Amino acid sequence: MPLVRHSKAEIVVFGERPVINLENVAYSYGGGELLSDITLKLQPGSFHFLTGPSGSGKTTLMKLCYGALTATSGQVTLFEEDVRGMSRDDLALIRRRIGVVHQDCQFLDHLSVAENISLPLMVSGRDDLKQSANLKELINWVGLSPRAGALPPELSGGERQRAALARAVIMSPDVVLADEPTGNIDWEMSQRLLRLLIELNQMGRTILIATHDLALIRAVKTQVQARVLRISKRRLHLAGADL
Amino acid sequence: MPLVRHSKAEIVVFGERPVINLENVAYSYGGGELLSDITLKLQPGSFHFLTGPSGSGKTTLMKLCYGALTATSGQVTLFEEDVRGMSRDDLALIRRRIGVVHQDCQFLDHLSVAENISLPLMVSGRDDLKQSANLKELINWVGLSPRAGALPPELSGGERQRAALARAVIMSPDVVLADEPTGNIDWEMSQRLLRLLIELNQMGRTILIATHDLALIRAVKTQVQARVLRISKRRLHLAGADL
Amino acid sequence: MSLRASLVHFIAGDPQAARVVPPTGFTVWLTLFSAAAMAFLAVFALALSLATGRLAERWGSELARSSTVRISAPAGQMAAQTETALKLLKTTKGVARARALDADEQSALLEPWFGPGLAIDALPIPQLIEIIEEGEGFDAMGLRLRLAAEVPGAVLDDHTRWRRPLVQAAARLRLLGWLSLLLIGGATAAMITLAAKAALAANAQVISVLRLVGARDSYIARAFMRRFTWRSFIGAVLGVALGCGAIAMLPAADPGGGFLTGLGFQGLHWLIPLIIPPLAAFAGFVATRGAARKTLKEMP
Amino acid sequence: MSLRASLVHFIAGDPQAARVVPPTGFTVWLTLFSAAAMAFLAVFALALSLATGRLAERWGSELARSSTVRISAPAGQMAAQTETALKLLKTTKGVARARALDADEQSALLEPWFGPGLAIDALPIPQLIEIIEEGEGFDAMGLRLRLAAEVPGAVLDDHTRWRRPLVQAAARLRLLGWLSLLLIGGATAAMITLAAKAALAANAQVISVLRLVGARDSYIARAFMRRFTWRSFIGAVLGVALGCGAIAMLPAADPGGGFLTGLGFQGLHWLIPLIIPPLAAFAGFVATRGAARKTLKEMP
Ligand SMILES: Nc1ncnc2c1ncn2[C@@H]1O[C@H](COP(=O)(O)OP(=O)(O)OP(=O)(O)O)[C@@H](O)[C@H]1O
Ligand SMILES: Nc1ncnc2c1ncn2[C@@H]1O[C@H](COP(=O)(O)OP(=O)(O)OP(=O)(O)O)[C@@H](O)[C@H]1O
Ligand SMILES: [Mg+2]
Ligand SMILES: [Mg+2]
Repeated sequence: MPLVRHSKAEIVVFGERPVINLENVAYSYGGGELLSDITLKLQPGSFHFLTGPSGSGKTTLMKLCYGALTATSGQVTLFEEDVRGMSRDDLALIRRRIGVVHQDCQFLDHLSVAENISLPLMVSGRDDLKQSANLKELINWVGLSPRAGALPPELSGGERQRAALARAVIMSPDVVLADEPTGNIDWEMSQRLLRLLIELNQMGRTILIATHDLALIRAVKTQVQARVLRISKRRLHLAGADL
Repeated sequence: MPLVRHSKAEIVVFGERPVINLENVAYSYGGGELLSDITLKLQPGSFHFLTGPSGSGKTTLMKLCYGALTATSGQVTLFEEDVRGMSRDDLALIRRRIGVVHQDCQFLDHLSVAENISLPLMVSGRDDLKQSANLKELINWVGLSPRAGALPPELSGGERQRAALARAVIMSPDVVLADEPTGNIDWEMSQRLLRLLIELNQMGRTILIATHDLALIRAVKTQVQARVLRISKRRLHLAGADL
Repeated sequence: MSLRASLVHFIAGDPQAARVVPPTGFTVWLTLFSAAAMAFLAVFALALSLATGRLAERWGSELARSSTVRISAPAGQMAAQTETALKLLKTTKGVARARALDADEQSALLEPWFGPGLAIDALPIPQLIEIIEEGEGFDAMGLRLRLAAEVPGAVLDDHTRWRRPLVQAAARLRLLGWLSLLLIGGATAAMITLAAKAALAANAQVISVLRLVGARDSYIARAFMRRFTWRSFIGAVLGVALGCGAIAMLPAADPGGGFLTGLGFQGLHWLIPLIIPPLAAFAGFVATRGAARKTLKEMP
Repeated sequence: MSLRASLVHFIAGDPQAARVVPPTGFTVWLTLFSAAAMAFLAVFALALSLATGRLAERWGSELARSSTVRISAPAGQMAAQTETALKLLKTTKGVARARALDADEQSALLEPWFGPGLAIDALPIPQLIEIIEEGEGFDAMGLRLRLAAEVPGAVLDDHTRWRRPLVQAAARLRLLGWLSLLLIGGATAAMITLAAKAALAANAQVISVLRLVGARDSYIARAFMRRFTWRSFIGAVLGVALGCGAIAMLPAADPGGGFLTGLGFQGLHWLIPLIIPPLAAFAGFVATRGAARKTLKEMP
């Protein structure tokens, strides 16, 4: 895939129908602009990393990508629909196609880990038998089999992040957005989780991971064609080969 | 300081009056034992890292060290007082001498970041002028000056961890226990935070940091005499020179 | 969704949705308690309204019965004038019956003043005619004029000036009863709304998790509504049971005690409190629905 | 800490502590609303109790006034027997005053039956003596025996059998008023407790943060108590103001209307509702203190 780096720090990946498309987007929480003039096209099947110093706006950009925040200016389209025109119900349907791992993983604290992981199935009414076999396999893959019946407040920090990742991919969504999914996880386990995401990517899913862990990025780059984006000074840049 | 490694995987650091002392401690959340036969003596002025795979019990061990959990068996003494005999009020006084960074940083969401950081002062009635100069300096050091007036829910993940660390050290406590304090923080900033802890350590404070970030441990080891403990198979081991 | 559609969906709907809301918490007890307390009070207000209704009727009819025509005439003309007056009354609109009291009844009325041994025939006492009204009652002014023309010795004592304030007082008591029922209903709705909002605010995390995994707002709202409707219903059932029990334990109606002891329900009226729980459930449903929609709209 | 010590600490204490508890939330409104609603009801229950107190007094005295001695005697002995009876009554314990009715009064009493033009002297009607009782009243049995011995034509009509149930009914109404006051107080305490527990549960994170930084449990509890006491007080002030306003708007006491229209406060009684807000604040204080201690003890 050819790649062009514009002078205005826009990253454009040529190809048909980006699943997530931000055009000249700016965002501010009320004070000064946090993000300015961001253009980002996520083609189906692409794999991106998002880095930048703490507080630069990685989480904010991810929230723009699944409609949790609405751009102050510019246009955001998800699956070719403009976010501005969407009703809450449209947005709910879109969310079923995007798996999200939040930086602070939140769960329904009164349901077991397994139930939490299968929550997307429950909510969309696809809570069937075939899925339950997948569920078991997935829980095993993220190493939570011994804790499947526990309640989320009884999990360790790393276990929470693994459960959140499992919940994000259970529906095999078109896009996976993961915000620091390995912040509390040891090296071996994070390699294992990445292999899951790489596998999904090879099945054609689009992946975007925000992280500050450069070793992780380096490890993935040997296995898959991943691009690294960097936020600095309110703009989005394509990081060079120095990574 | 001479160091002896017992056959039973006890780590004993010789010297007078350990500030935190666990002897033959076991802990279980109700099921099987999670930690068995742990002996840990933290001498004043020592610097320790605690590592181990996700779910091995690092957070649990830390909670034993500041009295948030009570050992299933064995003895825990904090500042030469047995935790078992302590009233809630005694424990509150002990907590003022131990600065804790939780893995999931929690704040009072209705108070500003600066107020949250100075909460230990407020609670112990030491909210005076001299402290407020220190407060400003500290907030500046952890890079939160521009966000000092914000509310905690408006912080980014990394900003939360920095605020939690600032809150833990504001009282210049005898002991600092930090659980994954850099999980969401970029490399430069985490070096900066570590320098703060190293400085405290050089003033005679005792530091214990749980982390899975081996690069971090390596970086510190060049600057200060730090020991690395590792939990594996329910026991505490002194990690070898391989780190 | 329209109220009707959402009611249908709610009753038919998917019980799994309710599971995603945490089952416990003190808002449960608050809702239950408020619903129970309010239902308890509602039972009493209802009893008060019904009792005053009966009281107003009784007072009205008792006083109506004491309307009288008094005929004072020389002994010879007494019978004739009484006859004329009775005939005249029979053709008067608003008079159900008119009846001359016999000697025994008249002496019974006078007994407190003269003692039991009164020889009524020896006294020049007037003849009393008792009038029982019907409907709106008679036109006192018109009747007086006709009596003056045809029965010179007749005086009409229609007691209107005595009856009016008493019946007014009973009506006011009944109004007070209905008003307090309205107040209680309003307070219940307000409390359930507040409890629902407290629950929704306390479950902000639940809501954000559900939204993250693609739940529609109607799904989330329904889960809360189900819980609160059910709680209001259960609470109201408890309150009505306690209230009816308390009323049943009040001393039975007692002619001497008058108003208060007649406070209980009578006969089929015992069935009326049964409508309170469904009403409370409906109030809970509507209140929670409003609260949930508002909260969900406001949450980012 | 003892209740007294914690009250003192609470009133003197450090206002900063209150800041650490989030100021808003629907439990605020719930507490305010419950306190206001309950205070409103309490004002009415208080008015009911006071009014029935007055009513019981009035019924008691009105009925006592209508105790009579009726003397039927030959015309010649009438005056003498009346005189004897009056003397005898004067020496009877429990009789405050006894007075023979004069001719005008007697004919006024008989007017409903005979018409206004009654020539009382022409009739052999008995003399009536009105007795006003004092204290416990007189011993009817003893008085009857003495009258029988000394005044052969006297009949005592002491109305005890009429008075008793009415006075009982009034007393029962008053009891109902006080009981409902108690019930309202209990319900208020229960609601505030539940609201406080809901608030504590919703603020589990606040509590765990405060503990982490070394706050004592008494410090945490005080912060919650301050808020809830204050809210209960404000709510009760609102409720009392509304309740008194509503009572002031009731129609004034009206002799025809009897019981209901006398429901308002009279004179200094208007000051009594002022004790409700401090009481509510105290209830809020105690309820929150209990809830906070229990919750804090149970939290890990
Ligand atoms: N709701 C909010 N209101 C106001 N400011 C906010 C809000 N959320 C985030 N911010 C601010 O916006 C900036 C960017 O936040 P964001 O969470 O996007 O950073 P980040 O790149 O994810 O950082 P980190 O690596 O620390 O997670 C931060 O300075 C943060 O304080
Ligand atoms: N409250 C609890 N009840 C039951 N089990 C618990 C509870 N808290 C933790 N556990 C379990 O105990 C084990 C150790 O948890 P702990 O949080 O100490 O791990 P950790 O070493 O800190 O892991 P991580 O690196 O992922 O944070 C985990 O398997 C966890 O699921
Ligand atoms: Mg972030
Ligand atoms: Mg941990």
